Amino acid sequence: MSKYINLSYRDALKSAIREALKNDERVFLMGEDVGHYGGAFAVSKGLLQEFGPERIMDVPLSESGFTGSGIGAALAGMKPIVEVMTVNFSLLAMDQIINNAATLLHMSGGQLNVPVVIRMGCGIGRQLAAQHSHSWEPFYAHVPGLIVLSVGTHEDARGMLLSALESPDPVILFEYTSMLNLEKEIPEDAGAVDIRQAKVLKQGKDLSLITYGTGVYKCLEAADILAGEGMDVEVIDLRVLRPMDEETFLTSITKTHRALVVEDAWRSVSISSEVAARIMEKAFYELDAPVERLCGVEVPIPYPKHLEDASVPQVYDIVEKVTKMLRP
Amino acid sequence: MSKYINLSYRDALKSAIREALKNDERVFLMGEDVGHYGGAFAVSKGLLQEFGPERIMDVPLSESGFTGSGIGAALAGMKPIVEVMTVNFSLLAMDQIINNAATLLHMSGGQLNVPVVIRMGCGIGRQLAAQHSHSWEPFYAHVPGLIVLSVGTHEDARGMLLSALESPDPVILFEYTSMLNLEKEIPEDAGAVDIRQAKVLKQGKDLSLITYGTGVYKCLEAADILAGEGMDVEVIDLRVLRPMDEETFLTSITKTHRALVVEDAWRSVSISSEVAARIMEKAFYELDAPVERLCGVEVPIPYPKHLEDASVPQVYDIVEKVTKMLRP
Amino acid sequence: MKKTASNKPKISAEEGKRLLHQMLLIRRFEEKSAEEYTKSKIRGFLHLYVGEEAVAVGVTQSLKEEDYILSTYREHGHALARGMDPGEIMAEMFGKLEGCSMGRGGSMHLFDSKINFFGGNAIVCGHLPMAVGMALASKKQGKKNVTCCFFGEGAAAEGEFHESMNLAALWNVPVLFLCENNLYAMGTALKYTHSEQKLEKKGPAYGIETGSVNGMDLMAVMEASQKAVDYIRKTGKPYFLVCYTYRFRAHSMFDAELYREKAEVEKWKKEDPIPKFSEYLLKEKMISAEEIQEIEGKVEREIEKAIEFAENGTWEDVKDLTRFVYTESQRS
Amino acid sequence: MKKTASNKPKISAEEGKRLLHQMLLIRRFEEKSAEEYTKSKIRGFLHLYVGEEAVAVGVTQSLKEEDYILSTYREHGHALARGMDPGEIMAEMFGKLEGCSMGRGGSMHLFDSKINFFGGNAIVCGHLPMAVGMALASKKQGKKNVTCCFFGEGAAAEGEFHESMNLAALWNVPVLFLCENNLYAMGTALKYTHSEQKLEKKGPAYGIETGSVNGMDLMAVMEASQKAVDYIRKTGKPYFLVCYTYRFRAHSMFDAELYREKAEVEKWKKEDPIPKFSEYLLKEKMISAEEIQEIEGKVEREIEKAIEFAENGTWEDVKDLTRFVYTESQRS
Ligand SMILES: Cc1ncc(C[n+]2csc(CCOP(=O)(O)OP(=O)(O)O)c2C)c(N)n1
Ligand SMILES: Cc1ncc(C[n+]2csc(CCOP(=O)(O)OP(=O)(O)O)c2C)c(N)n1
Ligand SMILES: [Mg+2]
Ligand SMILES: [Mg+2]
Repeated sequence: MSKYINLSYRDALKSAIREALKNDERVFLMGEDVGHYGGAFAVSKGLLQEFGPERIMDVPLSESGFTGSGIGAALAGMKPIVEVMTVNFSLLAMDQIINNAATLLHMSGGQLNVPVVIRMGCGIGRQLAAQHSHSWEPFYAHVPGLIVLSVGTHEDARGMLLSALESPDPVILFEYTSMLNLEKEIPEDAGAVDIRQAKVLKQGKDLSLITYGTGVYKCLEAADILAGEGMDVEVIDLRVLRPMDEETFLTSITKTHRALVVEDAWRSVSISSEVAARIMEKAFYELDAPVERLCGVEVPIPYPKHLEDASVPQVYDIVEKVTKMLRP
Repeated sequence: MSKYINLSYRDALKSAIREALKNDERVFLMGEDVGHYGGAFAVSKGLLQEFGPERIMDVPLSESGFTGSGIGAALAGMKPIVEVMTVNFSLLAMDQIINNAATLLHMSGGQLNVPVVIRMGCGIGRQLAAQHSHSWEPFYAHVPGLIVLSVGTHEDARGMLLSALESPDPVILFEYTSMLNLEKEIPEDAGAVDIRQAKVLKQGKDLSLITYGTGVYKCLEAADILAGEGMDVEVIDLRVLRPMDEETFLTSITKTHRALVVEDAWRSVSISSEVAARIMEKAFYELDAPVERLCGVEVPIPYPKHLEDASVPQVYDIVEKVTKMLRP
Repeated sequence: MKKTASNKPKISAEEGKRLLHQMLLIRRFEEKSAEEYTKSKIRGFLHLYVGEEAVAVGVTQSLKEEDYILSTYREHGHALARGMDPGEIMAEMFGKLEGCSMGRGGSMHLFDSKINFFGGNAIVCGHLPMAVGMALASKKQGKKNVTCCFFGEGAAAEGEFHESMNLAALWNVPVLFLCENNLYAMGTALKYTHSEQKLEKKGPAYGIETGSVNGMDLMAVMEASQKAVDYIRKTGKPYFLVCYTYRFRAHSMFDAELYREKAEVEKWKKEDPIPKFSEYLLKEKMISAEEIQEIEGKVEREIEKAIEFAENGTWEDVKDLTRFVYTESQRS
Repeated sequence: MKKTASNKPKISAEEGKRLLHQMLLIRRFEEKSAEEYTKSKIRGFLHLYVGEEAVAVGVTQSLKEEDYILSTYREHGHALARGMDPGEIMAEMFGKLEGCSMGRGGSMHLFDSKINFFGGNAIVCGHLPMAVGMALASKKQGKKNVTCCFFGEGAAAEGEFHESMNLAALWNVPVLFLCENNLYAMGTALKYTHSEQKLEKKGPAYGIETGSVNGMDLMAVMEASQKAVDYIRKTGKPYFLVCYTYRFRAHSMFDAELYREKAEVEKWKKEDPIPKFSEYLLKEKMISAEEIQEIEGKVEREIEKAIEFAENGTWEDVKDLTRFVYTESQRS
């Protein structure tokens, strides 16, 4: 049986990058301030000193240029880890990610693989206001050709990057900056993880709480509180936002017959819309009540704490909503 | 009673631009090749000669730069119509559209209006392959602060731009290049149209066909064929993809109790997901069967005609699907 | 500001005092902000301007009320030099409704349209295209105002810099591209950001009139920016001005400053524009030591007032969260 | 290609014939493509290279098998000069499974990894960052190959040009930025695209070694590109080469050519690189009129064969539509 260690989300991410750099000399990390600064969020702190500037490349502010370079390097046999500091800046690189990385394999008739991994800080929670706080997983989850992963737990912070680097196809990895300092126990020997399936993190029979990203620990906490009140909910971490694993949540619903989808992203045209639509199509007759959604409020995120908090579902919102759904 | 005239979709668009330029000297058109070339799709042909280079501005290839300039000009009191040749290139301008245009009003505490109108050619149908054929309405429909309009009919080709220019907030206008040569009758005095509501284009009682863009005429045609077989479907053009008018389709469903959503865009995290999710939430108990979706196949659009055709729902697919839903 | 024959600015004692006051106001305001940050009154990202005051103060001297200003997330200095109310800025950073952006924006998003201050933009280089567009609007409207756009040397590596320079020059619009070259973009030194580190070599690639100046020297900045603005007003064309400067503090409050030596910072502190300018005024007998103390005192009171104003501000009601996503009369 | 002392290429008769053959093959291939377009065998966008042949042929002479090439949507010439099979290109444009990209790409998306030809990229300037990345990979892998990236002068206005030039120079990677300045970007003339129309002034802004050459003169292009490639191989650094050229035909088959005078086109046709080079060969007695006819005949047969190959090709089964969205062994 494996021992458990206490690790911050940041350290889990970092240990994965270190391991990847050690294991495969084709791997290198490139991004703004990943080197001398130590990473905007200190994820890569010390790696420049350990691996040198060829493996840990500071790049100028030029998201399209360096992301595209990562794609080109991948085409030519390298395994780049591109860090786009946060998803907010990734719009500048979106053309490269979608029109090139996601498209080249199909458009070339199967000739060109783009094994690039693009990491992005994501989400709300640090009072960084409207240009630095977004949850834009839905943009990327819309795009065929991409594998889109959401790092909602410490196990995945440790393992998803390692698995992503095994993929011959481009992977987008969303890391949540609000969770960086959060510590959790994970098995000492934790490593690569499955990156095809969602995961039931808590079994339950009354309702399926389907979520991802920062929603995961919030939902687990809510589930605990609800359990105290006699409500037994199942918690599912979607993990793979594209291609979405629907089996896991559809199966869950055949047991619970009710579902609530929780996410920080804006409500319209979101991951939760997709989950609801699939349940509609494939498990309609299993449902005892409509699937509901708790999403980010549709507003550019404001700066003050109380408004920021009000912009995304909180634990008490989830508890309240589930309670209403189960005990109307 | 007004007379009807026959007009191509292209001419309808063009006449609106002309009228806007004539009515308001703050209006100007800027975009790649809108002037000397006559517009990539000949929509603005002749306008340079009529209005001169100050009103019809050819710009260099620099999507972010000129779209951002349009936003700046709007901030400073102008009413720019920015043409991004096609939505495929709009990824390069997405940072400007989302982080600036959609955000400034809220982020400045209500101080800064951005009355810019951004037109984009959109969609499949000309065998332009994987970097020129996309239907990316879902990206923009996700973003609060934007008004997102889909020009699915000739009346809207004539009227939506005029209404959009009245908006104090940024408007994205999707025009469908495959429809440019299509002629239809519209009232001679057609002008500005409502840009807040969806529209029931054909009444029916058996099923609601909910669609937008190139789906509109396809669904109307399918509805005709279905009528011949005794199936009476209602056709709804969503028109306003954001903020979405759900009243119209929810009302429809209280009558038909069944719905199929049709769109060219990729299926996952799409407009149809959102429609299905809203019906789930707000009309679940009205449904006699699950809402279904016919969407674009999740693939970068391939070049050959037969594969391109197979990438999006065609009239016969709609007919077949509805028939299956109504006569299982 | 009067000009001598040599085009050198010659200032009166009164102007000298006003300028010193502005620089000191910015300096003390920033120091106070850092303090309030450690007290958690201010949160999020806080980027201080300490060390760069001569640029904001120098450049704004050449601007008129009707001119537009756009800046970055490191914009307190520009806002103050422009004349934004310190209380409204502090309230903004406290997240209060009385802040210049209703508290919605915080430190990175100061807006005040009544003084033509258009942010407070936190996507690096994202405001350059807008600046060009605003200048284009001025041209179309026959206005004679200038658009002044501040940005860092890091921003100049972004594609939007290239596109904006080209568009402004193609269209001949009155915009001042004001590059604050403080040698670092976060922790990335100039040499890792630009293959050609002499940024003033970039202007000619667009046929844009270009200048550079020691940004630690207030009088030099005033002279260079006045020259730039005069050129823009006369020709209607853009101008690219590079100010060499240095930030004494960390990039933001999150920054551990691993990327530069303390000694380098200390060396630059010897160029501190404030003592430098004070000494000049003293030497020229335009000011006395007591008068400097008086100014310090005045600044202290202004900042106290600002804090008080911010403290007394109100929190926006949560139910107003979605106000201004769309214009009120238009959509809910 | 041998060099004289003056570094001028000196070619043998045999080489001369091979070069003429290449240019003629491109010319006739393009003419045939236009014909097939009017017959609706080819659809979508078709961008012809007629008039610019000396650039593709001249530049590829200096490249080795292991070098990488990236190009635009106007890439038939580059593909042919590189040695891509004309039949596979034609089949691609016919949309057949036997096409170089399995018919998925059409005219704008020719790919052939076995000859290191990486597109066929239709987002203007979108391939420049990739080219830099491929060169970066070569450097990291200790390979000695060069990445040659063709693009138009219109592309150079995009932000990605700026970012790519800067990155390549910062990283010292072996990439040849090959700008085909044909004076128009679709219908937008150079003067509306660039504030500084002398594009070779843009290289120095990045500290990149830069050259320009008459792109209608095959021998001059060969010389200039050989010099560029030699420099890159020797130093590992990027090079920016601007070829002045002209397209004789419309931008694409949709283009009504409203933006330029017929007379201008006629004037440029006098610079046609093919007769110019033929005359040179004739004058130098490296070829005879009959031999030219023989080459024409050979080209005709090659093109007939290409058409036949394309005609006989098969349509991909619709059920395979989603193949290669993800790698087969990975996902369905
Ligand atoms: C597009 C984008 N990329 C990255 C960031 C993160 N970031 C914020 S400031 C900064 C450095 C900018 O440096 P510079 O332009 O020199 O301005 P300075 O901070 O030195 O005043 C970076 C990388 C951002 N805000 N926007
Ligand atoms: C990003 C982007 N914007 C616009 C277009 C449409 N477009 C295709 S080719 C072209 C002109 C490009 O001109 P240039 O780079 O000079 O190359 P040329 O066609 O002259 O060879 C334009 C505007 C595009 N394909 N991609
Ligand atoms: Mg800087
Ligand atoms: Mg060109």
